[in-house]
Amino acid sequence: MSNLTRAAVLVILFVIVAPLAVPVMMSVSDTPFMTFPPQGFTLRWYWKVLAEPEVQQSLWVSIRLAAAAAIGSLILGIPCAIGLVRYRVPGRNAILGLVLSPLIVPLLVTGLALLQFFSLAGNRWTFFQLAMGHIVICLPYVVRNVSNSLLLANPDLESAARIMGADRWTTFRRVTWHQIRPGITSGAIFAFIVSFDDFPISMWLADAREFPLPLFLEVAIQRFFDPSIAALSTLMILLALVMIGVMEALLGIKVRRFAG
Amino acid sequence: MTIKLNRRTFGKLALGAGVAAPFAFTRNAWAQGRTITIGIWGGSQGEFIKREVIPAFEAEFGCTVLAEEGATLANVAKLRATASDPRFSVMFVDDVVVGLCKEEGLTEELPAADMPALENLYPEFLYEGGYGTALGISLGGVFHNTGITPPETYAELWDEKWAGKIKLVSPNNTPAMFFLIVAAAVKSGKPFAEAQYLVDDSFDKVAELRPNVQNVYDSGIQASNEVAQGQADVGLIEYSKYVYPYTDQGAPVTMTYPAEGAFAGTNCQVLVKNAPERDLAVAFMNRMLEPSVQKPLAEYALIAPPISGLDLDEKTLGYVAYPQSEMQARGLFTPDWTMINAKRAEWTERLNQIFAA
Amino acid sequence: MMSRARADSLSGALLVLPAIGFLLVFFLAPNLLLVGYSVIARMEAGVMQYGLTFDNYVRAFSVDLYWLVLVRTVRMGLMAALVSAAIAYPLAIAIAQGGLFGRVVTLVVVTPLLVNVVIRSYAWSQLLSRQGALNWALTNLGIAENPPQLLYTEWAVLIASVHVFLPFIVLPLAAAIGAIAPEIGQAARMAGANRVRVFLRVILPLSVPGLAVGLSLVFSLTAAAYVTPQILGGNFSPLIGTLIHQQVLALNDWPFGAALASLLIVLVLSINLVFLRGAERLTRRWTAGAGN
Amino acid sequence: MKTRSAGAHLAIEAVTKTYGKAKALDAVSLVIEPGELLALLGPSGCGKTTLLKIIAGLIDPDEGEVLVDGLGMVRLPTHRRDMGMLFQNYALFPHLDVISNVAFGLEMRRLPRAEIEERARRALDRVQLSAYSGRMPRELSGGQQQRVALARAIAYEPKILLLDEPLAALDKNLREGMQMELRALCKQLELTTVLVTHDQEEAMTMADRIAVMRAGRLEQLGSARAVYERPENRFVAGFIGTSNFFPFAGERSTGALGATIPGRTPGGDALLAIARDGTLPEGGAMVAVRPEHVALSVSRPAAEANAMVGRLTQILFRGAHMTAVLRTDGGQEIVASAPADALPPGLAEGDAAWAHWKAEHALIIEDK
Repeated sequence: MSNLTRAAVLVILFVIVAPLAVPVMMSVSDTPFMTFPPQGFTLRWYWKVLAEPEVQQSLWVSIRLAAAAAIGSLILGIPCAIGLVRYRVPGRNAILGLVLSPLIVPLLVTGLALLQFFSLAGNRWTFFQLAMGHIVICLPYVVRNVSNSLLLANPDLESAARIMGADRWTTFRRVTWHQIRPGITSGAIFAFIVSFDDFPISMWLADAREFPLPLFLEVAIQRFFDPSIAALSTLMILLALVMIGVMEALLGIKVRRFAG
Repeated sequence: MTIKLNRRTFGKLALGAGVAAPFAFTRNAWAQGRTITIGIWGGSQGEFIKREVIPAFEAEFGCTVLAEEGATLANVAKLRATASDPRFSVMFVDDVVVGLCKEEGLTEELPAADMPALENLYPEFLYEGGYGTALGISLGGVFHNTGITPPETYAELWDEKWAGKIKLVSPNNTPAMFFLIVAAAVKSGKPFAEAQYLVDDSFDKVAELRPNVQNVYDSGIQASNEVAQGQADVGLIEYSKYVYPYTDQGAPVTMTYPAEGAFAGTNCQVLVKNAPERDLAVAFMNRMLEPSVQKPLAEYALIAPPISGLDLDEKTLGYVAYPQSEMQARGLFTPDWTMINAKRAEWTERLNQIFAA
Repeated sequence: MMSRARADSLSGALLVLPAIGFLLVFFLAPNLLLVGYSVIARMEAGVMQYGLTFDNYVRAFSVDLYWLVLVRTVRMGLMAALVSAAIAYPLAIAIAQGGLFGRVVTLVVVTPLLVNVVIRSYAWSQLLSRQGALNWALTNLGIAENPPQLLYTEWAVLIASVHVFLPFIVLPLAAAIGAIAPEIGQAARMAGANRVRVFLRVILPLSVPGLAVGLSLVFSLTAAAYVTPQILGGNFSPLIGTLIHQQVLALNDWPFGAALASLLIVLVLSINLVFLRGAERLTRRWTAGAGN
Repeated sequence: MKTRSAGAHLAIEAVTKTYGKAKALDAVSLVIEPGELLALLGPSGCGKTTLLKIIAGLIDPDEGEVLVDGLGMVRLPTHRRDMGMLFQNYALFPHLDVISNVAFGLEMRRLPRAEIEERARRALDRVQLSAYSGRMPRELSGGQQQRVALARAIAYEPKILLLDEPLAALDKNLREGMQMELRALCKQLELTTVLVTHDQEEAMTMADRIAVMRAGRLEQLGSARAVYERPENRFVAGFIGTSNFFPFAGERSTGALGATIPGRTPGGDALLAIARDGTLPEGGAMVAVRPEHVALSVSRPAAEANAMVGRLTQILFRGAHMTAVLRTDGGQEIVASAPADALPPGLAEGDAAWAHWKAEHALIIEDK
């Protein structure tokens, strides 16, 4: 890589990070409204935000929802990936297309479609609706991650286990499972993050009782007059950095699968 | 646990609850464990209801009140979507749609007998023959950064010295209708009452304002925050309830009411037709009108109460038009909502064509 | 007795069935229903009328507003895709070269993706506003006096879209570039190509599959965005998503909202098809059957 | 139009390259004459590929200079060095067809369109692939791909051709054919050629001279024959061909060049060997004997100076010749190889036998 390329890369990296630093700076401003550059220094906005019951409630909703979406998409996604990679399934390409299409169809539209669908079906259980919507958008990530690790795993190991007398289930439990565990871990992490950050699906399906954090944030930036929204943003950015650290530690460079 | 009561007994109990001491816990055991969902607004008003009114009501009745925040039109949309199987019991909406909701059969008449607090309500704030009551009246006008000289007339705002310095309310919000009336009034030179029927022919005037508009905002609070920061000089048109609480906290933003006149922004409550837990819903609506709620609500959110006989503190009186005589003295204008509701979708599209195309 | 192959495809089918069933019910059916709704109902003076109709589409194309917003949506998506591609190449090359630097680049590029979209848009709004950090810096560094405001313009939406969707093009590109054997570039240099020509003649054409995936992802995500245009566009330059939201939640015109949503689906799918098929045609001769 | 006459003179002067603490190249110097084909031979990690890439400009040396016809190369970027190169994995441009691959270097030189076409066709002719000009690389076999790569490398008539294990990916039969073809072409074009290989047979088949490398240093430089017959140390003797090694203790100085030196093995056997320069090396000394110089007999041979008795542990049939392993009582293993009919008839595994060889075939070398 030439020095010119390297310099260009460094500039771009700075531009990527810089905007995220702005709310961090504004969050400590000791003024009752937001201003740049910040004036004075205080941490009180952090305490104010953390004590906010609505923040706590929304965070709890989002955590429950992300856990449900991750578990649900694993339950559906792992067998699906195994079936697609290790078995001769009729219409394999069509199935793969269906599984990946929630990534292509605009989420906004899928959310609206689900809202209409559930109201026609007379379903009123909001958490269920949100969870189903989130599983739809998390499933492609799980299937793709698990498929990738299945493709990388050596199928001869499974044959060896079968020859030595293991039945299909035992083979899965003792051999396949260990080989695809990295794929399952990364799939679960991505599913959790995708659900935790989702706005366009939740926007249509949420209600007062189940009001996920991203929606609350959107209301909050329109409602909070003081730097407490900047404090909340800073906390969210820190959370993202922690997640990146965890992902890097667990998965290394496989982070690229997220978008690849 | 749910204790079933028949209608007649519950009415008396609810009435009892209204006049009894606020913490008559056992008296309201009939509501124990029940849940109602209400639609409310954002802002200080919503904040106060969420923080103060609902917890006290829940404690007293042993029930749960879920408050879902949303703008008037979104709240009406939710009512329509759930009309066959209502989810909401009480909905807070602007006066603009009370008649609409009645016509569409989304709401039902308030049971006056079960709502003793109606007694103190100024009669003009009981709508559509009992299909809704006001909860608070704020003033519709222009908000501006305290560092600038505010416009004396609306007409001034078309001057090019305001280029890029105005924030305009989104057609998703009711005050956008006030703005259309202002534009018609500025074009025709007629008072609001006549100008409102000339809006159809005034969109050229609306379009002329475009160079002066910095953006079209959805949230009055965010817009006044940005005006306080100096991002823009003025915002039009917004309810004072979204601005004054921050003026009061020392933010450099306040309201002004140009010479053409001020608008009445009336927030109302309606009872949803076939509401779940109707008895509890009525009790809640009654509670909203009680002086014990109205006085602190007015003083917190800086809106005028729709009921008589309150002694508001000095500071609040500086921000609101109260009592009724003061409202009349200020000549607050309330548009012909029936006409506007019929036109609203069309006007929204035309506003979008000017500002969003 | 069942043949081994049939037993195999049966077990396979049983394994994929739950996921397929789930998606048919909770994804395909609702979307088809929505598209169908746009041609069986219309709003007339606030009252829903049922019956086969194309009025919603006639309205979408005859009122200049919707047409203009559709065009803007396409334009914004294409611009975001192209700008991202230009920025993505140096990053992808750095990542493909690996090492500590490549790892750091990957992490930094992915960071915005993990910061919630609302927070990100909010951060940009604080950076780009008239009294924001960018103008403050420009003024105080003496670069510009009274710089113009970027917030509430299409530029703000474009900048923020590129910022967040960048990883969706950088990572496929890095994968494509990383798959090019280093000897290919060395061979080009030995044959007399300087860095620029190595890039233009070798790296660029060989990265086309990754580029196509990246372009279509960035386009689709930008065109379907709601939050970023809403917060940063100031309603001056709404994309189609904003109008869908307004039709459904503010104006209660479900059939028309469904029609706009259907148009968005068609738009995104057809652009995806153009990008991916185009790349496939370009590369068919040298990728078809590769790996045999 | 005549092809370029002679290749360039290539000199490598004290080239050093370190990676962290490891010295990949330690002050290596070499001169390659115009038109000469030199093989860099050594085990993996010996620095031969690093040296080739430094010549190519793909790696910058820490110190030292590369001179082409007396002109310093180190500061010149790769694309201006005017060299050709073949890679182990062919490195054809997968998105270009055969003729465009071959034309690439000509296009980079901004030649007129007609000349590019003309010269690309001629280069393709040279490797006998004219019929394939419209094919894509993936449609060709490995051997064909490498010939396209060769055409690509010679089409713009470079002064120097660099070959980085070019035949390692081909199977044995094809490889042997290509070795001869490649050598013939280099000679015909009078190209100065540097071949990197870890395959001693390939080096011996193709190269005029072989540079044996170990751990970043040049161990020995000479013709294939010289390196094979007169290895300077145990490493070279062992890496090129196989050898029997005997520890050796003998008189430290015994006169004339090439004289035989009497000595003994630690086991006590008497041993006569020759020293290149008449003296024993400074460090430890070994005696190396090629297996093809060891003969077997049932009884003690009269004429031979060096003879050891033992039992045959293995007899292997290898087609053209047989290999036998003999183990002495002292535990020394001696490998002998000979045409099948040269073995004494009736010898079987487990039999006692004598191994013997002439003194002039026992070479005293440095033990390192």
